[in-house]
Order: sequence, then C-alpha cells, then structure tokens
Amino acid sequence: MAVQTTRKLTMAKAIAEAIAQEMERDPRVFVMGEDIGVYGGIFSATDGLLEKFGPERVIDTPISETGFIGAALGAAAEGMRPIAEIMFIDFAGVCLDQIYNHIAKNTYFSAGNVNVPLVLMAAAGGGYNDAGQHSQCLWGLFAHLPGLKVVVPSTPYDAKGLMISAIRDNNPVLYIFHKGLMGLGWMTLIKDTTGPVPEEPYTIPLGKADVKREGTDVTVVSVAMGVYHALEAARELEKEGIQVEVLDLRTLVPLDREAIINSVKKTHRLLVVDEDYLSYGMTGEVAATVAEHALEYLDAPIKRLAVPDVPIPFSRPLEQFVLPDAPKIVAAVKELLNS
Amino acid sequence: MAVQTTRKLTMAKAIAEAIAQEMERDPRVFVMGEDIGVYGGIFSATDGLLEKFGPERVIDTPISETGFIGAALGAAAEGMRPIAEIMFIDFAGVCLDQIYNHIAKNTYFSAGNVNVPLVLMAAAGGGYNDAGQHSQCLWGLFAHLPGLKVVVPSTPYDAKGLMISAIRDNNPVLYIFHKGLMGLGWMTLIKDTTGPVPEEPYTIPLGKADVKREGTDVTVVSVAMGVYHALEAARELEKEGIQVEVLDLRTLVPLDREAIINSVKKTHRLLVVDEDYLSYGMTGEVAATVAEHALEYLDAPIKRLAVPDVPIPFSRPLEQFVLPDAPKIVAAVKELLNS
Amino acid sequence: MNVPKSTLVQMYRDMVTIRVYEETMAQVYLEGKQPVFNIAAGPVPGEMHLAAGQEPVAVGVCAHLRKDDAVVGTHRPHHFAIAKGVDLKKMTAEIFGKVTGLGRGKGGHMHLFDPEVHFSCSGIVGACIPQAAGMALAFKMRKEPRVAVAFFGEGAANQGAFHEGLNLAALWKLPVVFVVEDNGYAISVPKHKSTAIATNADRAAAYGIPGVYVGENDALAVYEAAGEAIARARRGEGPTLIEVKTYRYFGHFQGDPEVYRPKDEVARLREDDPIQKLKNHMLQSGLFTEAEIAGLEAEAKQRVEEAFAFARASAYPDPSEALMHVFVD
Amino acid sequence: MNVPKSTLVQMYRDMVTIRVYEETMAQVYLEGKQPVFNIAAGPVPGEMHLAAGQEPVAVGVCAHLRKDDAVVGTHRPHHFAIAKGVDLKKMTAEIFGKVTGLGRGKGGHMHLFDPEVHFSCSGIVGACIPQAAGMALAFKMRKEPRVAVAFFGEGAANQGAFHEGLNLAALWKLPVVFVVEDNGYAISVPKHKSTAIATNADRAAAYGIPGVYVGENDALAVYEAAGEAIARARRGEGPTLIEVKTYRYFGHFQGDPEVYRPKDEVARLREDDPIQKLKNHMLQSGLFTEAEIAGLEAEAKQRVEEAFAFARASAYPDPSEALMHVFVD
Ligand SMILES: Cc1ncc(C[n+]2csc(CCOP(=O)(O)OP(=O)(O)O)c2C)c(N)n1
Ligand SMILES: Cc1ncc(C[n+]2csc(CCOP(=O)(O)OP(=O)(O)O)c2C)c(N)n1
Ligand SMILES: [Mg+2]
Ligand SMILES: [Mg+2]
Repeated sequence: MAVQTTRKLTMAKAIAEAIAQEMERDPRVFVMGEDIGVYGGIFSATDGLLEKFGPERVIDTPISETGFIGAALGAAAEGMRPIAEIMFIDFAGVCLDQIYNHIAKNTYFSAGNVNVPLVLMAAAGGGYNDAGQHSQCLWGLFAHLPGLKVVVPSTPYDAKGLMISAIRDNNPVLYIFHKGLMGLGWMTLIKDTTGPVPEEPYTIPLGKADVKREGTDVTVVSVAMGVYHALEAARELEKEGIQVEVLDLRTLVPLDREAIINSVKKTHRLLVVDEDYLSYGMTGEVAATVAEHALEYLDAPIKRLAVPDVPIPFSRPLEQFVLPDAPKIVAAVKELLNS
Repeated sequence: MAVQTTRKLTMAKAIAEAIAQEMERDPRVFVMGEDIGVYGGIFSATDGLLEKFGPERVIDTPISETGFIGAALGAAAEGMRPIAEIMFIDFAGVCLDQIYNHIAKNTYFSAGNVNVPLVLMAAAGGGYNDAGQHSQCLWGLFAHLPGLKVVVPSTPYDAKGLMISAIRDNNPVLYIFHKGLMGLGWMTLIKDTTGPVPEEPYTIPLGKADVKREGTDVTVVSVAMGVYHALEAARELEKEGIQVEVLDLRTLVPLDREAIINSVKKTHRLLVVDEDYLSYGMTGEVAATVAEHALEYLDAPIKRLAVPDVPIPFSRPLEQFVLPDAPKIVAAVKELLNS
Repeated sequence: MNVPKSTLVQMYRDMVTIRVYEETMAQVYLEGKQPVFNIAAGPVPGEMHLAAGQEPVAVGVCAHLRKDDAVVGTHRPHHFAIAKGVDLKKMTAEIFGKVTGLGRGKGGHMHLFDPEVHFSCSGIVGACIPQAAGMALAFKMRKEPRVAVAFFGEGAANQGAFHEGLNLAALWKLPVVFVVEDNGYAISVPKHKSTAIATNADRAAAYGIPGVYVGENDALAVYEAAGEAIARARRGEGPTLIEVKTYRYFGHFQGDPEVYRPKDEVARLREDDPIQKLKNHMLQSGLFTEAEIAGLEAEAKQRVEEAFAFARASAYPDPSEALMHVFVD
Repeated sequence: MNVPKSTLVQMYRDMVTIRVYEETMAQVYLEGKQPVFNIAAGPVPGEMHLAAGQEPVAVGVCAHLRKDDAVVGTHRPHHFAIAKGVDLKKMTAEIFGKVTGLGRGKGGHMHLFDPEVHFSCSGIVGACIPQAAGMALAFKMRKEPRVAVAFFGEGAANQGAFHEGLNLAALWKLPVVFVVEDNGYAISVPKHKSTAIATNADRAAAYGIPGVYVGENDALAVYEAAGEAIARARRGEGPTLIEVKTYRYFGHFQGDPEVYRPKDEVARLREDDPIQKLKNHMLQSGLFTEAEIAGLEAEAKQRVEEAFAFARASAYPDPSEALMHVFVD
C-alpha cells in the first residue's frame, strides 16, 4: 500500500481529520457522545470538531448510552449519518440491545428498505493499567453478531481511510480504535506515535486485509496493537533469519478470509495474535478458517496468543503477563518453527 | 452415562424440579424474573414454584433487566443464591453490563473475596418463526467473556443435573436452555419431548462433555438442539454404515477441550454444529482447539455448520434455510468423508 | 371539543379496521394450530400479539400525524401500523412471511418497517423510546416541522430506555411525543406489581415536561390530549408524555392461558367498547347516518379481507433470500 | 440538630483523612509522570479519580451506617471507602497494585472490594444503583435490620440503571438509600447539559419515595438528611433519594486539562471549604478544643502516611497470579 505523503499524523488526528472532512462534504454527518465537544473526546478522536462545526453538529450527551445510541439509530433511519462515540468499548454493555438487536438488524428486517448509515466509535485496549472495565477489546463479541461491520485500524493511514469508508458506508459500522495507538501525549504505549497520512480524503475498502510485512516462514495474523507487536517481533526475528509475514485484518467484519488463506498457503505456519480474550473470539475464527480451507498447507499446528480468558487485571505485572507483546510473539513463532 | 430411572420428564419439568429441590435444601436460593410467578415462566422453567415457595422467594419483576439482574448480583454479594431468569437470551443486550462487567468480574477484582453464586437462566433458539430478536442462541457471545460459566443442556437428564450444579456453584453460571427442547406442548420442535430423569437430586460437573453416541468415522461436536439433530443424522448415516460420534459439550465454559481432542484422535474427522451464528463463536473455538492440539490426527479439513451470519429471519422457508438440521448434518458428514 | 367530520371518519374507519384485522388474525393464526396448539404451525407461526381493545390510543394519536411524521411501535404493533397508514397488504404479507411483505418475510409481525409512512417497530420492550427521540432529533436538526411518536406499554415505562429517552428528548426539546398504553398488564404482571407509582404520566415531572393522563379508553379523549402534545412538539416546544388507560381483549400473545386475570374480566371490558362509544358519539353528533357508518365498517372489512387474500396468494421468498439484505450496498 | 460528640469526631477525622488521602494520592500519582504526563507510568498508573471537596456526602451518610450495612460506590470511590471504614492499608496497596491489596492488585482504584465492611464499587456509571437495591433485598428477605446505600454522581442519574434501580427499590420497599453527589460535572459536561431538570431529588416523585435536596456542601446538613433516610429504611419503610450539592477540587481524573470550567472556579470553591466549616462548628459548639481537633488531624495524617508506606513496602503479586481467581471453588 503506497502512501503518497510525507505529512505525519497521530491516529487521533487522522480520525478527527477524517470526520471533519466528511462533515464538510456531507451535512448529514454529525457527531454525538460523552465529552466529545469541549473536551474533544477523551481520546481526542473528535478534537477540534466543536470549534469547526458548532454544538448543533457536535453534541455532548448525558451518560445515557442506550438513549443516545438509540437516538443515533433513529436519526440514521430518518436520513442523517450520525457518528456516535461510546467512550470505552467496555461500556457497550449498557446499550448493547440497541446495537445488536436494532442497529444491526433493522436493515435485514426491512429487506434493505431501511438503511442504517451510522458509525459507532469506541476506544479499546489496555496496557496502561486501567483494569477490567476499561481495558477490554471485545471486538470478537461484536464480530459474532451479524449486521455490523467491525473496523479495527492499526495505523494512522488506515485509521483515516477506514473512517471515511465507514462514514460513507450505508451500513452500521463499529469503529474501534486502540487507545495505545492513538499517539496521545499522555499515553505512550508505542514508540512510533505518528504515521504518514495524506491530507486529501481517501477511502480504504472495508473487508480488505493488508499485508503489513511480507515474509515466507510464518504468518502472524492480528489487528490493532497486535499488529504493532507483530511487526516489532518480525524485526527481531529477522535478525535470526526468520521471515515473518504480518497480516493486518483491519476489519473483522467483513473478514478477508482469502487473504488469510493465501498467506498461510505461502508460509505454511500460522500464529494468530489478539488483545481480545482468547476463547470464542477472533483467534478461533481465523484458525477455523484455515482449518477449513487450507488445512493441507499447514506444516505445524496453529498457534494462538491472546488474553487467556481472564478479566484484564490492574496491577502492572499481572496485566503485562496477560497481554500479548513482541517477546511473547517471538517465543510463539519460534515454537511454531520448531514443531 | 447410566441413568437409573424409568421416570420420564420434559426438560422444563426437569429444570423446575431441580430448582425446587435446591430451594428446599437451601433457604438462600430464590428465583426472580419476568412472569416467573403465576405464569410459571414463559417456557415453564419455574412452573409450580410460586405455589410451593410463595411470592417472597419466587419474585415477579418489572421489565427492568438491568434492575433485577443488578439486584441479583447485590443479593448474591450479600449471601443469597439468586436464580434470575432473562426471558429470552436475546434480551440480554439491555443488561449485559451487569453481567459481564460485574457479575463475571467481581470475583476476580476481589481476588476471590467476593463470591457471586448466582444463576442466570434464559431461553434460546429458533425454529418456530419468532424472528431475529427472539430466536438467537448467543451463547458464543457469553462464552467469550471471562468469569461466567456457560451451561447449554440437550436432555432433561442433563438439564436437571447441570441446574443443580449451577445453583451449588459459588460462581456465576449462565444457564441457557433451548426452547425447542423443553418439551412444551405448544412448541413441538422435536419428536422425543421427554427423557429419563431420576427423582432424587444429582449433579453433573460443569466442564465435562458427554459422548451422546459413540462412533468411529467422524466426530460431530455440538450443544443443545444441535445435539438432537446430530443424533438424528447419526441414525440416518448408520444406515449407510457411517459411524458418527456425537459429542455434547454441555458447558461452553469450562470447555472440555480434552474430550474434543480425544474424539478427533479417534475419528480423524470433525464437524462442528451450532445454532448460534457461525463466525467468532463456538464452531470457531472448537475448530481452533483441534487445529492447535490435534492437527496431525485430522484426515480431512474441519467442517462447520451454523447460522451463516444473518439475523434469524421470520419466514419459515428462510429460517429453515439458515438453521442446522439433520439433513444438513448428513450432507456435511458425507462431504467430510469424501474429502 | 370540535372534531372535524373527516377526522371522525378516519378514526372510526381505522378503529374498525384494527378490530376486524385483529379478530381475523386471531382466527387465521389458529389455522394449523388445532386441535393441538403448536406455535410453529400454520400460515402464521411464531408469537402473535393482538391489540383489539386498544384502538383508541392508536387512532387518537395518529389522527394528528402527517405521512412524514414518524411512529415507532412495539411487539404489539398492528393498531399503530394501521392508524399510521402502513400498507395493509404488504403488512399482512409480512406477517405471513411472504415475499410481497414489507420486509420480504424477514421481519414478521414484530418487525414491520414501512419507510413510506415512517413506521417501524421492535420486539424489545422500551427500545422504541430513544429511537423516536433520534428521529425527532433529525427533524429538529434539519428544521423540518415533523414529529415523532413512540408508543409503548406501561410495562415498558420501567425500562432504562424510558428514562434515558425522555431525559434526552426533554433536554434537547425534541419534537417527540411519548405515549404509554396502559393496558394493565405486562404479560402476566399487573401494573401495581411493576410500577412504583400509579400513573406513569406523573413521571413527566422527572424531565420537566408535561405529563397527561387519559383515564378512559376513548378515542376522542386521546385525540384531544394528543392534539395539544403534537402541536406543542411541532411548535418546537419539546416533548410530552401521555398515558392512556386501555384494555387488551386477547391474551398477551395468542395461546396465553391468562391464568393471571379473572375469567370474566374481558367480558366486562367489552361492555364498554371504544368502537361502540365512538359510534354513539358520531350518531349523536348528527353528522352521520347509520348507513354512512355501516359504509365505513364495510369498507374496513373489505380492506382487511383484501389484505389477507393478498397475503395468502403471495409466494414465499426463495430460501436463499435468507442470505440477502444483511448489508445494503 | 444535636450531633453526638463521637459522631463529630468520626466525621471530622474521616473528612480530614479523605482530604489528606486524596492530596497525597495526587502527589504520588504524579511520580514517574513528570515532566511528561504518562498515564501508564509511576507507582500508581491508570486513571485516578479523586474526591477532595466531596467529603461531606461520604461522611454525612456513613456516620449513620453500621459495619454490616452495605455501601456501593463509583469510579471515584476513596471518600466513600474511607467513610465506610475500608481497611486503609489494604485499599492503598490495592491502588498500588500490590499483593497485599484488597484484591491482590487485580482491581485497582475503581474496584475496591472489602467484604469485611460490605464495601464495593465499580467503574461503570450507574451500575451501583440496582446492586445496592439487591443487597437491600437480601437484608429484607432475611429480615435483618440492615441498610444498603448507593452513592453516585449527578451524571449517573441519567443512566437507565437509575430508573430501574429506584423503581425496584420503591416497589419492593427495600431498605436502601440512593445518594446523588452533584459535583456539577460529569467529566466535562455540566449538569444543565445532561439533566432535563435542575434537581435529581425531584425525580423521587417518579417512584413515590421521598426526595431530599441538600443544597450545601456541608457534613452536618448531609448528616441530618441521611439520618432520617437511613432510619426510614431501617424501619422498613422503603428507600429515599437524596441529592447533595458538592464540589470537586481536582479534575475529573488526574491529568484532566479542565478546559470546560473557569480557571478560578476551584479557588472560589475552596474558600468555602467543608472541612473548615465543620471545624468552625466544632469549635463553636464548645465541645472541642483546638488541640483536640489538631489531634484528630494528626491522627488522620498518620493513618494516611502509614497506609501509603504499607503500600509502597508491599510486593507486587507474582505475574502468574493473573490466571487465578477468575472462579472460586
Ligand atoms: C427488554 C425486554 N424484556 C422482556 C421482553 C418480553 N416481553 C415482551 S412483551 C412484554 C410485556 C410488555 O408489557 P407492556 O409494555 O405493558 O406492553 P403490552 O404487552 O401490555 O402491550 C414482555 C415482558 C422483551 N420483549 N424485551
Ligand atoms: C456507562 C458508562 N458510561 C460512561 C462512563 C465514562 N465515565 C466515567 S466517569 C464519568 C462521569 C461521571 O459523572 P458523575 O456521575 O457526575 O460522577 P463524577 O465523576 O462527577 O463523580 C463518565 C462519563 C462510564 N464509566 N460508564
Ligand atoms: Mg401492558
Ligand atoms: Mg458529577
């Protein structure tokens, strides 16, 4: 994927820019959520929008997720294109009904007569010790529920293009960003906090995975922070002559099964990495896809690395123990190659 | 599993009997939910309890799932052992926060100092044309979230023993029954509506799968209605000399991975059947388990049969098209054997 | 109160249409379900929630609505749908699961979507409340003089969605009217066992908006209360909460054993029937002859018959359509 | 109002303990976070919500509670925890993520569970409300004269859980008291932008229970209002909703740029400090000497110092403990 720019942005700025450009282009687009106005969004995804577009299109809401997410659906049904922020994806439990029984299903119930063009945006992920109700990823949960597209970007470039696609999509899109990738000054979980982002609007198709690094020895499939860790691990492993292919799914729904299968056909080994919980989630789905469609290409059992089915603990050594990171990926890849 | 009785009960009666016996044994056990009193529960799981135990221990609630599920947690924290019915598992979206951020996590947050001994009971499943908000299974969603045990019985015998275990467990247990298996006169989705159930209380350990039928040619793993269909398919396939092993997981959490692996080691072929949605769910987890731990035993790619990532449609031909059934299992097994 | 003749016509015709529709559905629903009631059998399987007896709230409110005003209903949606002008043929076909239905058979009885007249509904109790607020938000943002109405039962008024939706609507002064249909029961649970106060209209105080209680199951009384509320919303003065006492003649759903209410309750309720009441009023007003009213009744019956005939005659969707429409392009 | 001396001692000591605790925490939290603020650094990483300024509501209510009464708090829990008598050393160790903490470091600052004194809290806004109702239900079912209290912010009063919890509690006449801490903001959103009416206490009318508004950030005023509410609950007469006007001296969380409020707001608020107010009252009452009060202050400071020293000196849990305690036996 060739990026034609030298301008570098954080993911937060890339997202805010995408939203601003779409709001300029399309008067139906507006933003609502808790602290998205003056505050600019707790993770700065809506920074600067209030100043540009005023309180009529950048609406701070009460702490009433069922209320305003349900309202977003109503507004979308009547021709608007809302972007509604759920501050932390962890909080979706208070409004899940509106999301999966209504937003995700009204199009189907109406055989396409009702469109639900809205974006739900939410922050995910841990690594900064915010404990079990503020550090979850949960994208596997949403990807299990039909009717929602699920976007999980790993770079500022992808973040902008995927956000523009999400806003222009006539279907509901859940857009989950990882807090640690946003390039926030106060949360420095990664080393490279910016990336090249073209100024003009552009789209990235929902449902296309991206090979973030080519390799021949093993495929590592992941999303969001997992991609970042996988790339770090790949650089480490390269020193030992191991060529890791890093496949960034970018969207969990639609899932680019072909890209997964093609990569495994090339490398014959698969590690799936996820910061979401291990069981009944993304790692299982990716592994199953390969076990169904590329089994005969596998030279070793599939491996999975994800949060081992525990709530995210607060204490740093505990949290670090359960989160995937580059050293754990290095170790897993080596095991894969020795099996 | 040897059943020492000739008495036959429906699953609904087996569940109600389990609850009644535990309420007699333990004054801390009580039941709450919508229409569980005079009505006896929409699917009769609490039938007769009001008469036996009175309105102080069999409590009809307002339509306030966050209210009464949250209250169940509070009561459990203060020493009671509530059973709270969410009428349809589909409705859990209005109270999911209490379930996964509190009920499932308070034990962990408190390092075991707080016990949450409660049972959430809910009906699941389709096949009777109740459409997309009243026919889901969703157990894959809950199994993804750490801190909850998830029980999904397929026979009256299991239903009683698992319910007693669930009530006696000091952890939160989500107990999901399939409406079509309850043996309700008004919902005759299966042929055998009763099964042998001993009168005395007994327990079935949570986390132990059960081989419902032994076979050598292919393993079919499923739960609830899927087991019923798999057994029917197995009888069909036997006529053609194909020996199907049917493994009933019975609980999704804990997941009896060993039983899955052992069966596949024996049969070398795996079909996973689920009435929940296909992607990011139970079928993926079971397939991944085998791809991780028994890959070399597989003689054919794993196959999965589940609701193909669409909301459950209302119209009968549409619903029948998406639900797993015996003919679809027969076809899938044959494909497996020919691949 | 001075109700225009055309409005009386509309309300009466819709009430009769609703009543005939529900009574017809009650019969049709039983086809294939006798002698043993089997919910999965017959031309109309699945749950069936009928609204006979509850006509006044639907017609009294909808008489004030325009085609482009929005209505969001509940699991018991037929009366609202009919009063809002949903295409009766397509609606019935949907309930039969036919390809000519509003949703090509995908939604069924609890999921009727007719964007032509801005009607939708949901099987989840209370979910409609914030949704209607959001529709009103869209109208307000675009400065359109349109109104949204959420209808729901008294049982729904104990859901969190009620509180959140009303607070939002009041806070943002949205053009929306919230209408509680108090039919006394949420399935088997009587109101006094679910609701801490006698009248949900009093809950309007928690949001600083008008709360109106209509204590009789009467179309004209509802019409009057709703008129002011909708006018207020259209003037941009914000939401109103209306509660209407009404009665459900059938069980919660068809097949409901109704063990929770006295056996003679419905018979007593039927003695004070709201359709008869409106008819008496129309005759007494001198604006109508018996024949005219009979004409309206005949018209209603015919529409219902045609709708059911259309539904029966329509084809089922091809099974593979099940995979379509999860997403649009 | 006649407040026993021992109660004044308790309230004053707790207020000072809370204040010193929060101010100490504010400092400790910054360790490792300077010159660049990095939330993931230092001995206390993660979010940190401090309650300095909000002492009156915690001590005024908890002064009436017994050890076996239950309290459920919020994401901003330290003041409630201290007033309820949570073990200060274990609590601090928990906030440091140490193995000696209440939850062996698993919960952290927003997840403090001390079953000894029936204290718990949650980071999810509004979640505590039905939970407290459920604790009260347990007490009522077992006929124990115990009371549960839910504390939460004015922002939480717009959550569905508020409505559902209050309705349940009122309907079932549960021994529970709901206490709204109105500190004026939910993060950056001022009350008038989130709440359709001025006073949440007025929402009690929606449940037919007493609603009490305490308009000053004053321990004695809270003490008086809470006394009646808790006595009422203990007598089996059901719940009360109390709202207390209070002030938050720090940002929503540490690191909050506070762009949403005037720069001098806190300075003005601090001029009317509730600790000073209680001190004045105690001195004027003639029951206390300056020296006695200074003694209480010294005692409080020492407790806080000891708690932080304990936390610092404690070990981290072994990383593999992360896999324990998902389930108990
Ligand atoms: C969130 C949720 N909880 C429970 C149900 C099951 N349910 C369907 S209708 C109903 C009763 C509704 O009562 P009310 O709101 O008074 O409407 P009515 O049926 O009387 O018209 C219940 C409990 C549901 N559909 N959604
Ligand atoms: C359900 C939910 N939504 C949003 C949040 C994020 N959040 C945490 S604290 C807070 C503000 C709470 O305001 P208030 O209830 O007034 O309490 P205060 O912080 O003022 O003490 C918000 C929005 C959350 N934790 N839970
Ligand atoms: Mg009702
Ligand atoms: Mg506040």
